[in-house]
Amino acid sequence: MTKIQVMLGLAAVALAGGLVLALNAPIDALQGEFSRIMHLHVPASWLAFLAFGVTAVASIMWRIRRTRAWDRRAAASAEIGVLFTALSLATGSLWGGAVWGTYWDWADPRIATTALMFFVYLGYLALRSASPDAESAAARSSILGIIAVVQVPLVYFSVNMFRSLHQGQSIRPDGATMPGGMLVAMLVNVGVFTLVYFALLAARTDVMRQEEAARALEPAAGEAVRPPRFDEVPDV
Amino acid sequence: MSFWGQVIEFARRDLVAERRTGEVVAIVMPFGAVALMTLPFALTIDSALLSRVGPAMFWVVSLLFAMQIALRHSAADRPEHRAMLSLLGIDPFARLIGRAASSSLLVGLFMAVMFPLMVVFYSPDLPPGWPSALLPAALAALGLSLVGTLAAEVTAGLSGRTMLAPLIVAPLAIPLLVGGSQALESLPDNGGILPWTLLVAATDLALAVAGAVVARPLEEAAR
Amino acid sequence: MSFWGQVIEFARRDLVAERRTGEVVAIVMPFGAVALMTLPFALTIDSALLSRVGPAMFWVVSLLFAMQIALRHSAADRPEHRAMLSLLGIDPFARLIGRAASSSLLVGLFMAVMFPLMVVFYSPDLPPGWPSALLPAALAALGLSLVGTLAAEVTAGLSGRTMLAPLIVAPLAIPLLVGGSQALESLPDNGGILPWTLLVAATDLALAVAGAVVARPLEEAAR
Amino acid sequence: MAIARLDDISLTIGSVPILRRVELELSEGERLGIAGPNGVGKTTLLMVLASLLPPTGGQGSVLGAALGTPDVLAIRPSIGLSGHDPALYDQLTLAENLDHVARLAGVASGAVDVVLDQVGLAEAADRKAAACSEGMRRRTDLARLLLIRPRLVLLDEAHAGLDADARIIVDEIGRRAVADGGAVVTVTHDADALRSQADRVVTMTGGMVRS
Amino acid sequence: MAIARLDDISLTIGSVPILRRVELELSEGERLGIAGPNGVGKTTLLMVLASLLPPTGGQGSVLGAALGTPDVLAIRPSIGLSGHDPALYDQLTLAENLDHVARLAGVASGAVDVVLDQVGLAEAADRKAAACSEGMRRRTDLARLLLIRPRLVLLDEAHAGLDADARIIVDEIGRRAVADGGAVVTVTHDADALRSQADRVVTMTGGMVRS
Ligand code: HEM
Ligand SMILES: Nc1ncnc2c1ncn2[C@@H]1O[C@H](COP(=O)(O)OP(=O)(O)OP(=O)(O)O)[C@@H](O)[C@H]1O
Ligand SMILES: Nc1ncnc2c1ncn2[C@@H]1O[C@H](COP(=O)(O)OP(=O)(O)OP(=O)(O)O)[C@@H](O)[C@H]1O
Ligand SMILES: [Mg+2]
Ligand SMILES: [Mg+2]
Repeated sequence: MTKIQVMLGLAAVALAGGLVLALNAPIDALQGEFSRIMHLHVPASWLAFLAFGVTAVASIMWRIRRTRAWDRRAAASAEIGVLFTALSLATGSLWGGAVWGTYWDWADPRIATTALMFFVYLGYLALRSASPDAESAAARSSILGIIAVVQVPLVYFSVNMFRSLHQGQSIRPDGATMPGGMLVAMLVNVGVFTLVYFALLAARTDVMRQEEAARALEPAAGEAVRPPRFDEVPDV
Repeated sequence: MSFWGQVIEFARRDLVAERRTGEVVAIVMPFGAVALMTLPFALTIDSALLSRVGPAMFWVVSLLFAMQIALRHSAADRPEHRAMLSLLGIDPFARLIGRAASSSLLVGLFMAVMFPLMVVFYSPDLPPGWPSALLPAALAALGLSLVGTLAAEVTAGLSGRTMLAPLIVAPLAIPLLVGGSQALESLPDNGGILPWTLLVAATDLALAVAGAVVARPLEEAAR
Repeated sequence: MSFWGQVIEFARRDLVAERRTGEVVAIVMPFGAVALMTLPFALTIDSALLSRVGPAMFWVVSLLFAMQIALRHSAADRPEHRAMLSLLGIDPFARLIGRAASSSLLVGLFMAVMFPLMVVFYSPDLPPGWPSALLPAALAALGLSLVGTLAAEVTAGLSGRTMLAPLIVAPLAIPLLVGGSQALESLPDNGGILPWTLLVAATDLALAVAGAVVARPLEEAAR
Repeated sequence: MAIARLDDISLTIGSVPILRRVELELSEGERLGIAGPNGVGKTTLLMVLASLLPPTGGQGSVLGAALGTPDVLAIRPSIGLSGHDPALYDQLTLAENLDHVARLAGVASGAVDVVLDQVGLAEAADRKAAACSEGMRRRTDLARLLLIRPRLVLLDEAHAGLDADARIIVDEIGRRAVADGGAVVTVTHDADALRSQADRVVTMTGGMVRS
Repeated sequence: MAIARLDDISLTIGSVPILRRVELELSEGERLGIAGPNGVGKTTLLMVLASLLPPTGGQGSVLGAALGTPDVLAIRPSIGLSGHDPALYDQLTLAENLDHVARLAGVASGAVDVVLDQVGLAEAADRKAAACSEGMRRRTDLARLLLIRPRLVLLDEAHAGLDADARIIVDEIGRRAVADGGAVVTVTHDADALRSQADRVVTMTGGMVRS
C-alpha cells in the first residue's frame, strides 16, 4: 500500500467514526435531531475556507518558485474546496429548511456570499480547463487564486457585519455557546474533515503529477512530425 | 451523405467540441446561476416580490443564455470553414438543423439546471401540476435554439449584416417567452396550458420553415 | 510615449474601431432592449409588480451587458496583437485603463439609453430628486467597465471567454450593483444616497488598484 | 471537355472592381499556374473558379455548370480548395478534423489514418489543431484534399509554410487530380513551385489575366 | 557584445518538451538563418528570443537582459517580430494600423506615409485591413518593422505570401538592422531566401539546434 492509500483509508475510517460520534452526541433542545446536521455543515464550511486558503498560498508560492508542484496543489485544493462548499451549501440549506422554515434567504448575507464564492471557484476551475496548457493555466489562475481568497473573510464575518439568520461564530474568545458534548463532537468532526481534506489533496495532486509525468516522457513535440511518404503508405 | 446523416454529423461535431471545451457546462451554466443571483442583490430584499418574479426571471435568463449558447465560440465558423463546407456539398439547412439540435440539447440542459436553482433562490409559488409545463418549456428550448442558430447564420460573414441579428431575435423569441411563461401561469385554470403549448409549437414550426427557406440564400450571402 | 499618452491612444483606437463596426450601438444596445422587454412579456401583466422591479432589472441588464461591451469583439486582441504590444514596451496598466475608459463611455451610453426604455416598459415610481442618483450611476458605469476590462484581460485568448470572464469577476461587480440600485431606493430618506455613492466610488478605486497590481502578471500570463 | 472556361468575367465588390474581363480556359489533365503581384486578384479568381463567388459580369462554367446559377451546387463536391488559412477547427484534434470531413464527404473513415500518415502527421493525429505549428496545420489542410480526391484542385499558396520534404504533398495532390482526368490550378509566388507544378503559367495584372 | 546568447535553454509547454538544450549565440551585425522541418520549434525559439516566452530551463540573455527576469521589459522595444499572422486590427485601415504603432512607439506620424509608400501600399493606405489581400497584410506587417527600426529583428516566414518584388522589403529590414549594429534572425523554409538573407544557417532537429 502506498502512503496515499493509507491516508485515504484512515480518512474513511475516521469519517465513519465521526459519523457514529455525531449520531450519539447531545442534541439541541429546540432543533432536535436536525441539529446533528451541524456535524457535517460546520466542518465542511471550515474546510472549504482552509482549502481556498491553501489555494491562495500555493498560488503565491507558484508565482515565486514557478514549479509545477505548487500549481498542482493550488488546483487540487480549489477542487476540494468547491466540493466542501457545495456540501456546506447543501447541508446548510437543508438545515435552514428544517429550522428556519426556508431553504434559502437572501437576507442572510452568509448564504449569499457563500453562493457567490462557490461560483467564483467554479470559474477558477473553468479558467484552468479553458487554458491551452498547464503553464498558461498556472499563470492565469494563480492571480485569481490570490484575489479570490478575499471572499473567505467576507463570508466568515458577514454574519457579524449584517443582521442575519445565521448565528454568530460558536467558538469565541468569550467562550462557547453550546453544550459541551455537542461542541466536542463537532470539533472532532472538524478534525476528521481536516484529515479527509489532506488525504484528498495528496491523492489528487498525485494523480495530476502522474498525468504530467506520463506526458513528459513523450518525445519532443517536433518529433511527432515526419517527412511525408506516399510510396510506403498505400491508399485505401 | 444523406440529409439526416449530415444533421447528425454536425450535431455530433458540436457536442465533441463542447465536451472538449466544456464551454456550456463549465462556463455558461455557472454564469447563468450568477445571473439569476443578480436580481435579488439589486432588489431591496423582499421575498414576496422575489417569489412573484422568479419564473419570469427564469425565462429572461433562459432567453439571454440560449442566445449565448447558440452563438458560442466553439460552434462558430470562420470564412475558410464555410468555404470548405460549401465545397463538400453540404445542405446548409442540414447544418442549421444539426446546430440547432446540439444547441437545443445544451439549452435544455441549461434550463433544467436553472429551474431548480430559480426555485431555491426565489421560492416561487408553483401551481400544483407544474411538471406538465415541462413540455412547453422543452419546446421553448428548441425554439430558442433555432432563433439563436438562425441569428448566428445571419451574423456570419459580412459585418454590416450583424445589425439584423437582434432585430430577428426579438420578434421571434417573444412568442416563445410568452408561451413558455404563460403555460405555467395558466396551470390553475384547467386546460389552460394547451393553447400556450400550441403557440410555442407553432412558433417552433414557423422557425424551422423560415430556416429551410433562408438557409441557402444566407450561405451564399455570407462570403 | 507617456503613461497617459498610451491610455489616450488605446481609448482612441477602441473608439475608432467601434465607430467602424458599430458593435455596441448596433448589436449590444438592441439586445439590451430585448432583454429589458422580456420580463414584462414573461410576467402576467401586473403593473404594480413591474414598477417595483423595474429599477432592479435596469441594473441587472446593465451589469450583464457591461460585461459584453468590455468583451466586445472589436476590442479583443489576438495573440499576435499582444506580442506586438508587449514588444512596443506598452505599460499593460495603461492599456487596461485606456480600454476601461473607452468601455466606460460605451457602457454609459448603453445605460443612458436603457434607463428611459426601462421607464417606458416598467413605469417605476421614481422618487423625486432621482436625477441625483446619476452620479452613483455614472460611477457604477465606470466600475462595471473596469470589472469587465479586468475580466477581458484574465481570459484573453481563451475560448468561451464571453461567459467565463463575467463568471470569475461577478462578485467584484456585486457591490456596484447593490450600491447603484440602493442609491435610488434610499433617495426618499434624506442623505441616504451618500453612503451608497461612497460604496460605489470605493469599489471603483479598489478595482483600479487591483488593476494596477495585476496588469503586468496578467500580460505575462495571457500567452 | 474543358474543366473550366471563363469568358469576359468581371467581379466587383461593393463598387470596387477586383476582376476585369478575365478570359481563361482549363482543360482536362492541365496543370495551370497563376502568377501576379500582391493584391492583383489571384485569390479572388480562385474563389470564382470554386463557384463560391458569383461573377458580376461575363459568362463562366466550371465542370459543366454555369457560374452564378444553382447548377454549381451539384459540382461543388468535385472541387477542392486550399486557401491562405487552413480550414481547421481549433478545439478538435487533427484526426477529428479530418474525420468530420470524411463523414461529410462519405469517405471511409479508415482513410483518415492513411492520409495523416502520408502527410507525416500520424504521431500528431491526436493533437488539438490549436496546439500545432503553422506547417502542421497546412499539411492537415492538404491531407483533406488527399481524402476527398477532388477533380478540380485549387491551391492558393499551398507551398507557404511547408518544409522542403512536405512540398511533395502538393505534387502528389496535383498528380492524382491529373491522373483522374481533372485539373490543378496553382497560385503561388514561388518560382520553383510554379515550374514544377504547372505546365502553363498565366500572369495577372490589373485584375486581368495575361498568358 | 553578443546580441543574444542561449545556454542550454529548454522549454516545456504543459509538460510537453518543445525545446531541448538549445545553444545559440548571435553577435552584432550577424544575419542568422534558422531552418528545420515543420513543428520542430522554430517559431517557439523566436518567441523565446523575443523574450515573450520565458524558458523553463537554462540561461539566456537578449540585448543584455536575462531571459525570464523583469529586465526584459526594458529591452523589448528594441526587438521587432513579424510572425506567421500579421498583427493587424481588421477594422482599421492600413494607415490607421501603422499610425497606432507609430504613436505607441513615439515615432513621428509622418513616417507612416513614408513606410507605406516604401512597401508599395501608398494607394491602399485607406483600405480596411480586412479588405486587403494576404500579401498586402504581410507587407503592412513588415512596414511596421521599418517604422520602429528595432535592433534585433526576428522574422518568421516573412517571405511567405510576398510577391517577387516585395521580397526586397525583407532584405531592407535586415540591412537596416545590421547597419544599426543589430542582428537579424530569419526563419524560413525558402532556400533562396535563406541564402540571400543569412550569413550563417543553423538547423533545428528534435527541439535542438545544430550548426
Ligand atoms: C461556507 C459558509 C458557511 C459557514 C462558514 C457556515 C458556518 C456555520 C456555523 C459556524 C454555524 C453555527 C453552528 C452553531 O454554532 O450552532 C452555522 C449554522 C447554520 N448554518 Fe451555516 N455556514 C455557512 C453557510 C451556510 C449556508 C449556505 C446555509 C444555508 C443555505 C447555512 C445554514 C445554516 C444553518 C441553518 C445553521 C444553524 C443556525 C442555528 O443554529 O440557528 N449555512 N453555519
Ligand atoms: N500549446 C501547445 N501545446 C502543446 N504543444 C504545442 C503547443 N504549441 C506548440 N506546440 C508544439 O510545439 C512544436 C513546435 O511548434 P512551432 O510552432 O515552434 O514549430 P515550427 O518549427 O515553427 O514549425 P513550422 O515550420 O510548421 O512553423 C509543435 O510540434 C507543436 O505541436
Ligand atoms: N471585401 C473587399 N472589399 C474591397 N476590396 C477587397 C475586398 N476583398 C478583397 N479586396 C481587394 O481585392 C484585391 C484582390 O485581392 P486578392 O486577395 O484576390 O489578391 P491576391 O492576388 O490573392 O493577392 P496576394 O498575392 O497578396 O494573396 C485586393 O486589392 C484587395 O484589396
Ligand atoms: Mg491571395
Ligand atoms: Mg513556425
